[in-house]
Amino acid sequence: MSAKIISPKTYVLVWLALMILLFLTWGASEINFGVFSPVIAIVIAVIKMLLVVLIFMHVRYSSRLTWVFAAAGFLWLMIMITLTMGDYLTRGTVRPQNKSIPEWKVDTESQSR
Amino acid sequence: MAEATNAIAEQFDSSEQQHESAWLGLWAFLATEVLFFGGVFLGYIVYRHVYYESFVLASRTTNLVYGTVNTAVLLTSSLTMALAVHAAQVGKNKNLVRFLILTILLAITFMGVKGVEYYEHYKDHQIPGPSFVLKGAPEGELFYYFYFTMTGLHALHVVIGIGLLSVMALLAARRRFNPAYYTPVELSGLYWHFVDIVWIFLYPLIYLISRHS
Amino acid sequence: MNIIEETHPPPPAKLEPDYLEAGHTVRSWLLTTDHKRIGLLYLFSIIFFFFIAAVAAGIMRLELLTPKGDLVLSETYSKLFTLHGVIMVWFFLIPSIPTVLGNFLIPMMIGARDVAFPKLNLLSWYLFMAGGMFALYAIIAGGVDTGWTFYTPYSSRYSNSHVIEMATGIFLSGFGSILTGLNFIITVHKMRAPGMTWFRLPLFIWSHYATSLILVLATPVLAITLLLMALERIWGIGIFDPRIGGDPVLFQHLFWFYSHPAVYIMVLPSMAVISELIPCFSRKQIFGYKFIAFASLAIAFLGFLVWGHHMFVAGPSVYAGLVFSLLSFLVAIPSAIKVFNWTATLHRGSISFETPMLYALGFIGLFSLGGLTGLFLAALGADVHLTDTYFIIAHFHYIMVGGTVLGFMGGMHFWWPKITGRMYPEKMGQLAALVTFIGFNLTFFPQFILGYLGMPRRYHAYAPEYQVYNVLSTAGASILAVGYILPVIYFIWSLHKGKKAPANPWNATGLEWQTPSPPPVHNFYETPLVVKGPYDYSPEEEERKLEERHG
Amino acid sequence: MRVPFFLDQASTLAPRVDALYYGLVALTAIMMGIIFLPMFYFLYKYRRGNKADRRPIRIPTWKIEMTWTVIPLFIVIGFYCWGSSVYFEIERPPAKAMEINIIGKQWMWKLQHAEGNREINQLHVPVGETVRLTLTSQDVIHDFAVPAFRIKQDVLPGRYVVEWFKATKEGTYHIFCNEYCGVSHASMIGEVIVMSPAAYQDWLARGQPEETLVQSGERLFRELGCSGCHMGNSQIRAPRLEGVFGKPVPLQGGQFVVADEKYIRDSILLPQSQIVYGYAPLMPTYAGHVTEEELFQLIAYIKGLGNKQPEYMK
Ligand code: HEA
Ligand code: HEA
Ligand code: HEC
Ligand code: CUA
Ligand SMILES: [Cu+2]
Repeated sequence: MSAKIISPKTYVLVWLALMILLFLTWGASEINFGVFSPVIAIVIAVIKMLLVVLIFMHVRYSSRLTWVFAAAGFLWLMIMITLTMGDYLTRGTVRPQNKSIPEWKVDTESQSR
Repeated sequence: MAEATNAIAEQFDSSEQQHESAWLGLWAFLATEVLFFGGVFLGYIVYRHVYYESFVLASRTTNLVYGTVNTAVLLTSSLTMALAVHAAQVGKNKNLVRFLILTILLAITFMGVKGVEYYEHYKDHQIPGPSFVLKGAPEGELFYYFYFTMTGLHALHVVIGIGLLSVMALLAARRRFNPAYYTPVELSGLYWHFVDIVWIFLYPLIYLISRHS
Repeated sequence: MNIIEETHPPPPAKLEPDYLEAGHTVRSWLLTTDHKRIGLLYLFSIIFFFFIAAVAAGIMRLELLTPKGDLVLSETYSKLFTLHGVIMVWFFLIPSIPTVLGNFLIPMMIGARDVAFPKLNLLSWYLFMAGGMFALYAIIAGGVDTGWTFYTPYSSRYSNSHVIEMATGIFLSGFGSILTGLNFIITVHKMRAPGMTWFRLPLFIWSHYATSLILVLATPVLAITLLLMALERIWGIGIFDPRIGGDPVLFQHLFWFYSHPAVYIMVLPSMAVISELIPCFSRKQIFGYKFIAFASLAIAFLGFLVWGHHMFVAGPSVYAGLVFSLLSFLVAIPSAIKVFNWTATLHRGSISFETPMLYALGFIGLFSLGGLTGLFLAALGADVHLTDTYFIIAHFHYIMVGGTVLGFMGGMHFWWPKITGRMYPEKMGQLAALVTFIGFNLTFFPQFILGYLGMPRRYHAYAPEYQVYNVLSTAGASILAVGYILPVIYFIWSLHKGKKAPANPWNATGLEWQTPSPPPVHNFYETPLVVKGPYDYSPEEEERKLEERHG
Repeated sequence: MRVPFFLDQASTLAPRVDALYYGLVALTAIMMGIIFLPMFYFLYKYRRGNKADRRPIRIPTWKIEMTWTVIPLFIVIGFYCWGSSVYFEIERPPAKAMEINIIGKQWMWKLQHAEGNREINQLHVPVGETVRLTLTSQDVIHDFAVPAFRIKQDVLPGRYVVEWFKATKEGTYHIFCNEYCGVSHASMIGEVIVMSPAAYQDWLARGQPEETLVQSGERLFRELGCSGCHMGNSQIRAPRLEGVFGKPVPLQGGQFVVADEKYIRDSILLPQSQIVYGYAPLMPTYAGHVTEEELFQLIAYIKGLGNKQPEYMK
C-alpha cells in the first residue's frame, strides 16, 4: 500500500505538543483575558485539531482530494454557524419608527431573545 | 466498508483503487459526522450567546479537573492509535495488538471518569428536571441539557469506537493484517481520531471558555 | 420514431447472463449487491410509497371539494397531509431519481462494473426500507399530525400522535440517503473508466454528484434535529422548549438547513435526466456543457445558504431576512442558466417528440413557472402575504410534481428499454404525458390564485369564496391520477408484451447504450475506453439519414 | 357563486404589496415569454424532417452565456431591493398607534383593547387609524394573518411580536391562523371589523368593560404584591418603575438594555436573568403565577406609569 510511513518519533512529538497545548489552554482559562479568554481557548483547540488531522490522520501526506474532503465538513459547519448567528446577533436591532426610544447603544446580548 | 480480506473486490481494478476508495469514503463519512455534531454545537453557541450570564455561571459548576484529565486521556489514546496504525504499516503484529488494547483501555478510562463525573452531577442535583437546582442561573437547566446531550452523544461514539477497536484487536490477534493490507485498522484509526477531535472542542466549550469572562 | 427499427450490429456473443437472468430466487434479489438490481428494489419500494401518499392526496382533494369539513375529521385531515408530505418527500421524491436511475446508471455511464461499495449500497436500501416500515407503522398505529415540518413545540410537546416512530423512520432512511450519497461521490471519483475525464462525464453524473454532496452534508443535520426533537418528546430535554428558555425558531433553523438543500436533492437529479433527454431527442450537442455542469455545483452550494427564506415571518431578525432573501434570489441564476441552455440546445436541432421528450419539455415549462413563483416567495414583501398559503403549495408542487416527477417519468420511459429489455407502447406514452401535463396544470394553477386570495394551507375547511378554485383543483387531480396510473399499466404490460428492445433504441451516445439491453451482470463485456465527450450528436447527419431512408 | 379574482385592498400596506406582486407576475410572464416563444419556434422549425438550416452557429458560447447570466442577475437584484423595501415598511411599526394585545392559544384568539374591552376571534378597529398589535402565544406557534391587510406574523410562545396596519376601507375581513397549530388549526379563524371612528367609539362604549387595561394592571400590581417592593418606602430596596418603559436600563455587568415589553415580561418571569445595576437579585419569579393576559395588563400599567425620570437616571 502506498500510504507514507511516519516515524513513531513524530507521533510522540505531536503528542507532546498536544499535551503542552492542553496545559496552556488550561492555564489560560485560569487567567482572565476578558473577551479574549474564549478566543484563546478556541484557537488552541483549532491548533490541536490541526495537529491531529494533519499528522495522526495522515492528511498532510495524502492526496489533494483528501484535503478537500477533510475540510468540507468544517466549512459547511461554519456556514451553518455563521448564518444562524447572523440571525441571533441582529435580532431586535431594527429600531421601530417609534422615536420615544432614545438613541443608545442597544445591548444585543439581552435583546436577542 | 472495506472487504475484510486481502482480495480485491470485483468492482475494483487494483488494491490501490480499493484502498483509496475506502479511505475517501471514510473521510466523507466523517464530514457527515461533523455536521451531525455540528447541529448541537450550533445550539450551544446560540444559547450561550442568548443566555450569556446563565451559561457562564452554569459552566463554572462543571468539574474542570475531570474535563482536563479526560482530555489528556483521549489525546494519549490518539497517540496509541496512531502508533497502532504504524505498527500495522510496518508489520509488527504484536505491537499492533498491544497498541490497540492500550487504546481501548484508555477509552475505558475516559468512560470511567465520565461516569464519575455524571454521578457527581447527579449528587449535586445538576440533572435537569424537577430536582434541578442551580442558584442564580435561570437558564442553567438549558446548559445542562446541552452538557448531557453533547457529552452523551460523544460517549456514544466512544462506545462505538471501543467496539470497533475491539474487533480490530481480535482480527489483528488472528493475524489478519499485514503491511499490504491494513485498511480496516487505518479506517478505525481515523474514526477514533475524529472522536478525539470532537472532544478537543467540547472541552473548551463546556469547561473553559466561561471560567473567566 | 423510425430509429427503433434500425438494425444494429449483433451484440457480442453472450459471455455472461444479463442481470435479470442472473438469478430468479427472492434471495438473489434481497441479497444482491448488483447496483442495477438494487435500483429495481428501490423502484418497487418508492412506487409503493408513492401510491400510499397519492391516495392521501386524493382523499385530501376530495375533502377540499366543499368548504365545510364534511368528508374527514380535521384530525384525520392533519394526519393525511402529514402522511402525504412525509412519504412524498422522504420516501418517494428524495430517493426517486437518485436511487433508481442513479443507482442503475451512474456506474454504467462512467464505464464501471459497479458502485464503489456495493454492500453499502444494499445496506442503504435496507435502511430505507426499515425507515419506511417505521413510517408505515406510525401511520397504521394512528398517524402523525404535525405536518412534514415537525415544528416545535407542537411536535415535541403538544401533539398526541406517533411522532417518534415517524421521526425514527425518517432518521433511518436519512442514513440510507447519506450512504447512497457517499457511495456516489466515491464512485464518481474513483471508478471512472479509462479516458473518462471529468469533462467527458455526462451531465447526468455532474448533477448526481452535486446531489450527493447535499445528501452527505445536509442529511446529518436533519438527523440531529429530529433526534433532539424526539429527545424532547421522550425525556423532556427542552432544547427547543420555550418554557425553560428554548427557542422554537432554532429548530426551524436546523430543520431548514437540511430541508432547503433537500429541495435541490429533489430537483437536481431531475435536471440530470433532462440534460440527457434534450440532446438525444434534438440530436444535438448540448449547449453550454460546462455551464450546466458548474450550475449544478453552484445550485448545490448556494442551496445551503438560503434556508432562512422559510422563516421570514417566523420571527428571526429582519437583517437575517434581508440576507437570506438576497441569497435566495441568487440561487435562481444557476437554474436560469440551465433553462436557457436547454432551450438553446433545441436551436438547429433535429427534434422528435417521443414520450421522454414530451416529459422533458413539460419539465422545462413547469419547472420554470414553479421556479419563477419561487422568486415571489424570495421577495420579502410578497412572501409576508403569500407564505403558508396555497401559493406555497402551488409553488412547490409545480417544481416537485411538474418538475421532478415529470423528469422521473421521462427518465423511466427513456431508460425502460435498457432496464427491462422491452419497449413501452409509444402512443400510450405520449397520451399519458399529455394527460399528466393537462391534469397537473388544472390541479395546481388554481392554487396560485387561491394563495394570493389568502387561503391558508393545512386547512380542511375554508371560506366559501375559495370553493370554485378548489373544485377545479380536485377535478385536475382526478385527471392527473389517470396520467399516473396509465404508465403503471402499460409498463407492466410491456414487460411481457412489449417489443424487444435493441441495445440502443434511441441512438443515444451514452456508455450505457453501448452494452446490450438489459445489461450483463458486470455492465460491460469489456471495460470501455472513452475517447470523446458525451452528446456526440449531429442533427445534420440525422436529417441526411432520414432523407436516405425516404429516398 | 362568487369567483373572486382580486383581493380587497383594505390597508395602506395592501397597494404596496400588490404592486410588488403584480410586478412579479409581469416578470414571470415576460420570462416565460422569452423562454417559450423561441422554444415553440424551435420545436416547430427544427422538428425532424423539416427543411431548415442546421449548421452549427458560430457565436462564441461564453458571450451568450454571460448575457443570460448577467441580465437575470440584475433583474433579481432589482426585485430584491423592491421586495425588501416593502418588507421594511411591514416590519417597522409607526410612531403613534392604537395598541391592542392579542394572545393566541389552541384554538382561539383572545384580544384586549387598551380601554379594557375584550374580544374573542374578532377585532374591531376604526378606519384610518394606525393600529399596533402585540401578540404572544400561550402554547404552540400560531400565526396572525389578515390577507386583506397583507399582514402576517408568526406568534411565538414566550416572546412578543408586533404587527401593524392602518385600515383604509370599512368592512369585514378574514383573520386566519396561518401556522399549523394542531387539529383545529382551521377553526382558529376570525374577522376584523373595520368601522367608522364614530361607530367604533360606540362599540367601545357598549362593551362596558369593568376596568381598562391599565386599571387591571394596577389592581394586579397590588394583588400580586409588586407594590410591596416597588412602591413608596418598602423594606426591600427595589427600583421604582415610574418611567422605566422605553428607557435604557443599566444592568449588572455594565450593559444597557431598553426596557420594552419583552424586558418587563422577562423581569417578571425570569427576574434573575437581568439584574438592574445596584440592586440585589431579590425579586421572586412569577412564572406560573401570572397568565399571559395578566402579563399584558401589568406591562400596560408599567408603561402607563408616568414619564417621570426613573431613579437611576437622576
Ligand atoms: C424541488 C423542490 C423545490 C425547488 C427546486 C425550489 C426552488 C426555489 N424555491 Fe421553493 N419550496 C419548496 C420546494 C422547492 N423550491 C417547498 C417544498 C417549499 C415549502 C416547504 C413547506 O413550507 O412545506 C418551498 C418554499 C419556498 C419558500 C418559502 C416560502 C414560505 O414558506 O414563506 C421560498 C422563499 O424564498 C422559496 C423559494 C424558492 C426559490 C427562489 C427557488 C429557486 O431555486 C428557483 C429557481 C428557478 C427559476 C428562477 C426558474 C428557472 C429560470 C428561468 C425561467 C429564467 C428566468 C429567471 C430569472 C429572471 C431569475 N421556496
Ligand atoms: C414530494 C412530492 C409531492 C407530490 C408528488 C405531491 C402530489 C400531490 N399533492 Fe402534495 N404535498 C407535498 C408533496 C407532494 N405532493 C408536500 C411536501 C406537502 C406539504 C405537506 C404539509 O403541509 O406538511 C403537500 C401538500 C399538499 C396539499 C396541501 C394540503 C394542505 O396544506 O392542506 C395538497 C392539496 O391539494 C396536495 C395535493 C397533491 C396532489 C393532488 C398531488 C398529485 O400529484 C397526486 C396525484 C395522485 C392522485 C390524485 C391520487 C391517485 C388516485 C386516487 C387515490 C383515486 C381518487 C382520487 C380522486 C378522485 C381525485 N399536496
Ligand atoms: C421581593 C420584592 C419584589 C417583589 C414582590 C417584586 N419585585 Fe420587581 N424587583 C425587585 C428588585 C429587588 C428588583 C431589582 C433587581 C432585579 O432587576 O431583579 C426588581 C426589578 C423589577 C423590574 C425591572 C425594573 C427596572 O428598573 O428595570 C420590573 C419591571 C419589576 N421588578 C416588576 C415587578 C412586578 C410587575 C412585580 C409583581 C408582579 C414585582 N416586580 C414584584 C423586587 C421585587
Ligand atoms: Cu393557531 Cu394555526
Ligand atoms: Cu427553500
